[in-house]
This record gives sequence, C-alpha cells and structure tokens, in this order.
Amino acid sequence: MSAYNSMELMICVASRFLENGATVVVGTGAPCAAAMLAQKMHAPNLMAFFEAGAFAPILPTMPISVGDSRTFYKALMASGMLETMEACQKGMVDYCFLGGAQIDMYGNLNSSMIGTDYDHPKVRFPGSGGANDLASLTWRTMVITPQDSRRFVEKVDFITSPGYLTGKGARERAGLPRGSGPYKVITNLGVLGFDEETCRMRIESVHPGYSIDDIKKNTGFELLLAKKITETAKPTEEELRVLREEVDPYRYIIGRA
Amino acid sequence: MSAYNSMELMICVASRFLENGATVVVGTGAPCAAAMLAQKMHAPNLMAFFEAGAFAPILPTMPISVGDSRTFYKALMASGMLETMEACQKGMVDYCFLGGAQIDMYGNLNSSMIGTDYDHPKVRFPGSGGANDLASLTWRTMVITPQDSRRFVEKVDFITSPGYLTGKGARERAGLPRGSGPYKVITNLGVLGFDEETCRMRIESVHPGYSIDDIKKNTGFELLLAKKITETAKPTEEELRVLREEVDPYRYIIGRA
Amino acid sequence: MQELKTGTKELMQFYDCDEMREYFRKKDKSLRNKLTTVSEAVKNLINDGEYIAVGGFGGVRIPTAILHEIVRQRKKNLGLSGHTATHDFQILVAGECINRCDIAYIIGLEARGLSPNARRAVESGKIKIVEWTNAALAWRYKAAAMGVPFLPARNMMGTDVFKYSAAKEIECPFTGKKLVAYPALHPDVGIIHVHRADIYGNCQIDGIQIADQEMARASKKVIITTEQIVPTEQIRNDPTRTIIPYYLVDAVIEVPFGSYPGNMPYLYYSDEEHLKEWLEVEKDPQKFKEFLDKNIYGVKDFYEYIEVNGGLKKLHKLMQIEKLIIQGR
Amino acid sequence: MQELKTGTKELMQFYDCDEMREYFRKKDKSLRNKLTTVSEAVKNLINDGEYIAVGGFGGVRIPTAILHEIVRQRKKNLGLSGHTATHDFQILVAGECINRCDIAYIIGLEARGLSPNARRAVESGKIKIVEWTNAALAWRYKAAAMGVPFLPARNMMGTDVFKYSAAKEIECPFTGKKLVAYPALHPDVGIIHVHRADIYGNCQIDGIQIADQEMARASKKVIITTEQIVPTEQIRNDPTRTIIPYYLVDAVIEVPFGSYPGNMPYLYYSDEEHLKEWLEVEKDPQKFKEFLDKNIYGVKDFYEYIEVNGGLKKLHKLMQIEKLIIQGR
Repeated sequence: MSAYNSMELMICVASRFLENGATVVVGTGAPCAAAMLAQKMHAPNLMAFFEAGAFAPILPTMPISVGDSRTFYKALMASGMLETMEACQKGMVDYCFLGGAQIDMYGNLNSSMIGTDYDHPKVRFPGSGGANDLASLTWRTMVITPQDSRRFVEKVDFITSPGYLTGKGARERAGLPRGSGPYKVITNLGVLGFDEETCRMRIESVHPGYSIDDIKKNTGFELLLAKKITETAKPTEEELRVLREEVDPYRYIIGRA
Repeated sequence: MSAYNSMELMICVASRFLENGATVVVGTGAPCAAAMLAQKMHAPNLMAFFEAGAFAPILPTMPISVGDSRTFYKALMASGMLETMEACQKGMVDYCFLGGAQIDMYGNLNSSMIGTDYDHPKVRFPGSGGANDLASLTWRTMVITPQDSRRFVEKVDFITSPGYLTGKGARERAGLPRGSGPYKVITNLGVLGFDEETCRMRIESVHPGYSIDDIKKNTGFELLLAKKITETAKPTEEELRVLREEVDPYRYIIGRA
Repeated sequence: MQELKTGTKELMQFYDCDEMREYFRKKDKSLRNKLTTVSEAVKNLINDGEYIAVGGFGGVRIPTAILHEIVRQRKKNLGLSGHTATHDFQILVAGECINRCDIAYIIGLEARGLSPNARRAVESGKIKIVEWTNAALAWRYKAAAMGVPFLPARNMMGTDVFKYSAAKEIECPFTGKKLVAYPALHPDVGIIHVHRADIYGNCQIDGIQIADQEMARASKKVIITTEQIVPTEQIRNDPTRTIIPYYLVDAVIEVPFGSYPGNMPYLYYSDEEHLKEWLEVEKDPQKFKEFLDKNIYGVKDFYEYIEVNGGLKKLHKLMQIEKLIIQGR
Repeated sequence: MQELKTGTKELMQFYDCDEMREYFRKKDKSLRNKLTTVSEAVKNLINDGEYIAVGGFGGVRIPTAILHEIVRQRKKNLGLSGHTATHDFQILVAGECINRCDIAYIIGLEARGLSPNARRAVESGKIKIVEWTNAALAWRYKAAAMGVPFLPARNMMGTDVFKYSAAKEIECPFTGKKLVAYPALHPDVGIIHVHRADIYGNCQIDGIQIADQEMARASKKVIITTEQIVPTEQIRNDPTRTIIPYYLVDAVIEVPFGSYPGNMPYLYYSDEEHLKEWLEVEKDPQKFKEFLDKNIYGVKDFYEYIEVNGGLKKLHKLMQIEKLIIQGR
C-alpha cells in the first residue's frame, strides 16, 4: 500500500460518499478533486454544478475559481449563477461541499468573522459567497476540513452557513427547506456524521493511525459516538493512482497537505 | 389626394402618434402596420417588442402570430416572453396597442366574454393573452377599433385589460403602476383621448367626412369633448404609398376594411 | 394597511415546494439514453387526469406529433395550461382530452380567427376554466422553476381577470405597495418541440424561446420532440446555447417537421391552408369527424399525417416561405 | 402565524419601483452610436457617491480598464455590490474608492488567498458592510430586472447572514411557509466586460454569464467594455445570442484583453503571477504604493498597463494556457 498524505486521504474518503447519478455543487480545491475522483472511479454519472453557472463540464484541469473557464470546459450547459442556485432551491442537487473557519456540533459554519462585535471584528473573512445558499438549498452539506479545537468550537462566532442551527427541527422552523442539512464532515482524523435524533455531530469512522480520543481531543465540544464506529478504509492503490495521475497531476490540491 | 379606406386611415393616424425613439409592443394586424409605417415615415428609431420575446426585428412581411419567425427576423434580440413583459413592468415600454369586443368610457377593454354569468357566458372570446399585461405595464395603451355602440358600451361585461377602471386614481389604488393608462382610441370615425381630470373618454379629432354627432351616435356612453377638436389630417400621398407598397403590399391588413 | 383581494377561483394545479423538492430529489438525473417513440412517450408519461403544458406559442414551434398522439390514445380529463394555446388547444379539444384549463388565451388562432369547436366546448362548460394572462402563466412557471411558491407582479389587479383567477394580492414588505402574487405552476408533463437535442435531452432552440425555458424547469416530467438529434459533442462545443439541460427531460423523440402545421423558426413556415381547413371544417360536426379521422385517428404516425396534407412537396413550399423565397405568411 | 424576523442593517441602495419606471421611461432608448473612451465613460457616467456593480466573477470576465480608471480618476465614496468581488474589490479598495458594500464575498481571491489591504480596510470599519449571499444579490438584481420591489427565496433564514442583512421574512400567501424577501437592487452604474458588442451596445457573452444578464437589466446606467466591436449585422444574424440589448446600455468601449489579469473564457486565462504579486506587495504599504503607481496611477491607459506586465508575450502565454496548449491554471 502506498503512503498517502492527509489531503489525499480526505479527498479519497469524500469521493466515496458521492454515488453514481448524484448531483453536486463543487467548489475549487479538495471538493473538486473529490468529485473528479468519484467520476473516474465509481460514479461516471456524478453531475457537477458550479456556483457561477456551469453544469457538467469535462474538467481538463483544476479550476482556480468556481467561475473560471475550466468550470464550463465542454460543459453540457453554461448558464448563470441563478441557474445553479435555483436548481438547488428546487431540490435538484444532492450535495454541496463547504468549509469554514469554525464549525459547531450542529454543523453550523462560520466563514465570515472572528469576534463578537459585528461592526468591529477581530478578523474578517470573505463571507458567505454562495456557501449559505448551498447549505440552505442542497439536500446534504459535506465539509472537508482539518480538525482542531479552534476550528471545532462550542459556539461559532457567526453562523454563515446553516447546519442544524440549534438542533432537530430548527432548520424547518427557521423556514429552510424540509429534510436538508449537514451530512458528513471529513477531517484529517476521521469521518463525522450527525445523530438523527439530536442532529449533533458524532464520530462515524476513524482514519487509520488515529483513535477516537485523537478526534475528541481535537474537538472543542462533546462529540457523540455512532453505534458502530469503523476504521476508515485506506485509499486504494487505484484511487491514489487516479488522483495523482489523472485528477491532480500538478499537485495543486494534494500538494497542500 | 388618393382615396383611402378606413383601415388605411386608422393605420396612418395611429402611426403618427408613435414618435421617433419610442418603444412599443405591437400585435399582428393594424398595430404592426402602424408601427412599420411610423418607422418608414418619421420614426426610424421606433423600437418594437413582440409579446412572445422578439425585439427590434426588420420585419420582412406581416407576421400572422406575435410569436412567429417574422417577429424576430434580423432582430436585435430573440429572447422569451418574460423579457418583453418584464421590460414593460420596469417602465421601458411607452406604448402598446390593444383591441377588444367592448370598451367603456374609462378605456377598460373586454376580450373575454359577453354575458353576465362568468360560468355561463353567452359568447366566449380568447381572453387576455398578453393584453392585460400590456395594458397594466406599458405607459400608454392605444386602441385601434371600429366604432359602434355595441362596442363602445356604458359598462363592459368583463374587464380584461385595465383602462382607468372607475376613474382618476383608480389604477393606482388597484395597485397598477403609477401614471400609466389608456392614451388614444383610434376608430374609423375619429380619434378619442382621455380627459385628464376625470379620465373619461373624449373626442379629440374627427376624421374627414364625419361629424362629432356621427361619433356620438356610434358610442353607447356620453363622450366628453376636448377643448379643441380638430379634423384629422388625411393620409398623405406618401403615407399611402409607403403603406401600400412597402408595409402591406399583399393587402393582408388594409384589404380588410 | 390596504384591503387585499383574492381571486374567486380555485387553484387547479399546485404542489407545495417541499413536496416538489422531494419529487425532484428522486428524479433520475443520470445521463442515460432517452430516445423513444411518440406512442411510447405518450403511453408511459401522460396519464389520464394529469395536467400538461405545451411549449411554443400555439402555432409556432409546437409538439404536434405528441398532441395528435394524445388524441389518438384517447387520453381523458387532462388539465392544460392555456398559455397562448391556439392550434394546440384546438387539437386537444378536438380529441375531447381536456376538462380544465388555466387560460390566458384559448379558442382563437390569433389573426386566423376563432375555433368553432373549441368555442362550443368552452361555452358549454365542458372545460372548466380559470383566468390568467400570458405573463401571469409565464411567471407561474418561473416561480416553479425557481423553487419558490409564488412570485409578485404588478399586472391583473383591478380587473375581472384577477377576480376569476386564483391569484392573491399581497403587500410589499419594503414599499407597502399592493402587488399580485402568482402561485407556482408545476405541470405534471411539459411537452416541448426544439430545434436540436442529444439523446440525453440537452436541447437548443433557435430564436425566441417563449416561456419554454421556465416551463421545462417547472414541469415534473418533460417530453422533448426535436427536429434533429445531434451528437452530445455538438452540445458540449457550445454549452452557452443549451436552453434545457438533460436532467429535466424524461423522453426524447426525433420528429422532423414536428411543428407542422405550425411554424418552425428558420426552418419552415406554418401551413396556413391546412389551419384554415381546420377552422372551416369545425363548423360542421360531421365533416369535422371525418377530418379528424383522416388527419389523426386514421393515420398511424406523423409521417402519414404530413403525407395526407401534401407530403414533401408541401414541406418544401413551407420551407421556401420561411426563407422568404416565395411569398406567403 | 409565525414570528417574522427582519435583518438589522439598513438598506443601502433601494429605489421605489415606480420611481425606477419614471427613470427608465425617460432613458434614451434610441439606436445611437455609444462608442466612447474609458476615461470619458468613467468621467461622465460614474459620480462620487454612486453605487456600482461589477460584472463577471471577481477574476473572470471583469472590466479591469474601467476599474483602473475609477482609481485613476480618484472617485470617492462609491457603494459596491460585493457579489463575489475578488480582484475587482481589491482594485477599488486599493484606490480607496468605496465606503460601503453589500457583501456576499469580499477580501478573498478564492483559492489564491486573501487580500491584506482589503482586509485592513474592512476590519478598520472604513468600508461599511451589510451581509448577503451570492444568490441573494443575484436575486436582488433579478427583482430589479423584473420590475418588482422584491423576490422571495428560501435561503439565509436562521443565520447571522440574515441577522446582519436588510432582508425581511414574509409568509407565503399560498402555503403559509416562511420565506425570505429580497429587496430589488438597482445599481446606479453596472459595468460589464463582454466578448462582443456592436456600437449601440447589443452584447454577446460566451460561456457562463454569472449574474450579468440580471445586473444589466437592473442598473440605471450600464457601461460595456468589449473584447471586440462587431457589425450590427452580426448581432442581427444570431439574435438568440444577444444577452444584453442596446437600450440598457449607455457607453461602449472596445478594450481588447479588457479582462486582464482576469480570465476571459475561450480567449485567455488569468495572469496568476500578476495576481500573486498583488497579494504579496499588499503586505507592505510602501511597496504597495509603488506597485499602484507603476500599474495604475502612472500608466496612461490599459495598453500601457499590459505592457508593464509583459505585453504581447504575456498575453500570448495566457491565450495558450486558456486553450490548454501549455500548462497553467
């Protein structure tokens, strides 16, 4: 078995959650690599939307912007941003991938600011972009992120993208589409999911070489445990070959680990 | 001076109200001929929208449908119906031309039904199509219609397209855009406008060979009189030549009189 | 606070937006070959009682082959979105296929006159109607296409069209202005004829799209007839031109001259003689029955329908008219 | 009845739809030659204090020449719609031209990192901000483009983005569902770079249009820069492709390579070296000042800016990258 770095692992693990025939809005970086890998491995019919208006391209190389020309290279449609957003709002899109500076136990994400006074933030980040839209309107939000306790916090300073807000039923009460919400959080240590009753984050699988305790120690809130916690399957030779040779030969993404 | 029929007269008179640089939504038939004549006479920059989505064509011949291929022959844009309707809603369109089975003193038009029981009409007509939309959303509604007292009635059986509804301020109270409404009604007998204070129909000019009394006799409600009532200028030789040779050489429209 | 009115008619087709999300979630969005036949598409995708919407503009870019097949298969109790429904309405009424209609424009064929048969059907009350306008129905499609339960607009208010509709007045939360709210319209089946499609259902339309972009995105099922099937590569080489993406589509059928006797922009003009014949024979129910036998019930497919009406020679003439080579309109 | 919330921030740009109708009624819609220069367009059409919107997607199909000229003419107190504003935001902040921004995405340059200078400007409070999302701002354009005062949607609710926005919750009149209402956004000036335009302002865009179709229809004034001016005949020969009709447009300027250092789909890729240099020099205010002198204040036009950064040779490389002839991204 080849050695692999944590970025390669996260991409491989994420790609396995994308089933054939599903639809996904991808961003740049790891999510894009995960979608491409899935298409080449087990999901040739995984259809990618990009937030700025592209649909189902044959990606020739990694885009650097979710609106750049790579995103609609040989695409089936090059439309506008609202084409993608309204497809999501109609329930046409299964998955989105998001990140953030902070995430809490309900999967709420912060990509706006650090600090408690909106008008005087300690640190200001870009803001929602399309993240809130995708987290609100696609069926299942996936997160790929490194895990540490400054990132996995008890309370995010700002909810940019809705997770389960304050718990079960809160999304629906807030007015968000029924049945949508966070699905998996894939980190360098394991895979986290959400408990169906409480909508709280739980450990579902642990990556090879790490323990449940490693995950807990790197999390700033109490994590639940899935009934059965497995060890994450390592990247296969074939996954790594395709990822390294076909998906990201210039190591734009996998070189970041 | 050539002889002319009443359709030719109505088209020539209507065309004179369309100033250069104005925008107009035209239908098939007389309105289309009036717009084409205006473009060829004094208003080369009169821009025509068609309800189904065409903008600024070079009409090669009379369309038979407001959606047929003639309406976007060499057009500047071939878009969709909502492109036209939303341009109207935004206030971009100065004029529309409508007709109807009945019209009342406030310029309300009926193209839906004759009878008093909606579910059991005596006669059923096509309905609004885009007429209500254009009468609601363009600035000024123009009507070209033959004049008789079964058509010019005290009360229309059904308001399909809004004129001034029940009088001054009624459109605004109903929620329709401020400052819009009927402008001119061009008949085989004269030109009728609307009194600014009462929003009631008034006689503004009388066609050659007819009298104010002829107009009144053919109207089922009391008409006001403009301060100054003129005799309509006859079609000029040049207007008739262009209309007959260039606008409607096959007499599709002008042959109907 | 202003008094807010509401239309007096019942909404005949409305799905909750969360229900529609569940539906669209489950819809098969894989890139699969959807080529089929007219008769299979109608048999499998249009059920008695469902609500349909027809693309194009009544006599322009209409899916005639599907409309004839609906009549031929004697589909019953269909609902219809009457968004400038002219020859399409005439065909469906001739087959007694529809029992309810959201109307903007029906019965008439624009400058050609009114359909005596369609008029009888509506005046007799056999077809239940609710009033709207062309823009209102297009905005209703647009609301559905956007995934929202309604859109606001500024027309229809103050008129009897509003009174006999199922629209509602609302107050703008930002300006306090009175607006009309149009409920989303999700047809059960949208039927659209296009210039070009691939086997998956990625479609291009040349010229105006009328309201088909919105309607395709609003419909639960979509049937596409196309003048020609093109390789997917052609779609991928110009993705800016895709107006309907494949995942909305359930069936694709190649039907050359499929809009006949309607106009197909850039390809052939409408057959005005034949449309006039329709209007004429409708005056006499017996003659009309024979006419329908000859043109619809008694022909086995669309080729034969065109054959009965002049075949290639007629088509050639309509192509020449469209291209302004010979006079006509 | 549900409790309906409202955002806590003030709406920074809103025109009543009847006022906008008056404005659009008076707008000169004649087909006239609108060719002008970058400096004239900025001088005549963009006034201090106005609210602007920038087409494209931050580093893709951006009207760089206009943005530089705004900086060069030292425009002040502009408002901005921050709809994925990346390099465009960076340029305007470098020139200290904006004092308020409706934000969806600012400061960052996507995968490239964050702009230190833009971050300082926002964190210091020099630029007043109100929260939105990409879809929210696009729907705000769309409401304006449709001529309605608001549009409903289903995102943003329950989050702090809503809390620090100027949106409102409403109740759907048909379903009782809670929805968010987005107020129409009419920028005073929309600035868009396109692939092709004629002298009147009829425009074509190849590939995704992002939100420019809506933004052009929403803006009071529109400035177009274009890779090339084409004869109007070319527009008329393919009217399906027109994405912005001329009557919306106030000025047209031919600026070849006008999106540089941004990507122009099908023509040239973004200049990643130069964008990286921007991010790097911003760390040191003195170096940044020299950099701006060299690239903006000290150059007389857009040709010279490109010259300073490698001229034709650089452009040729970016064209080759775009066409996948050489590696890069």
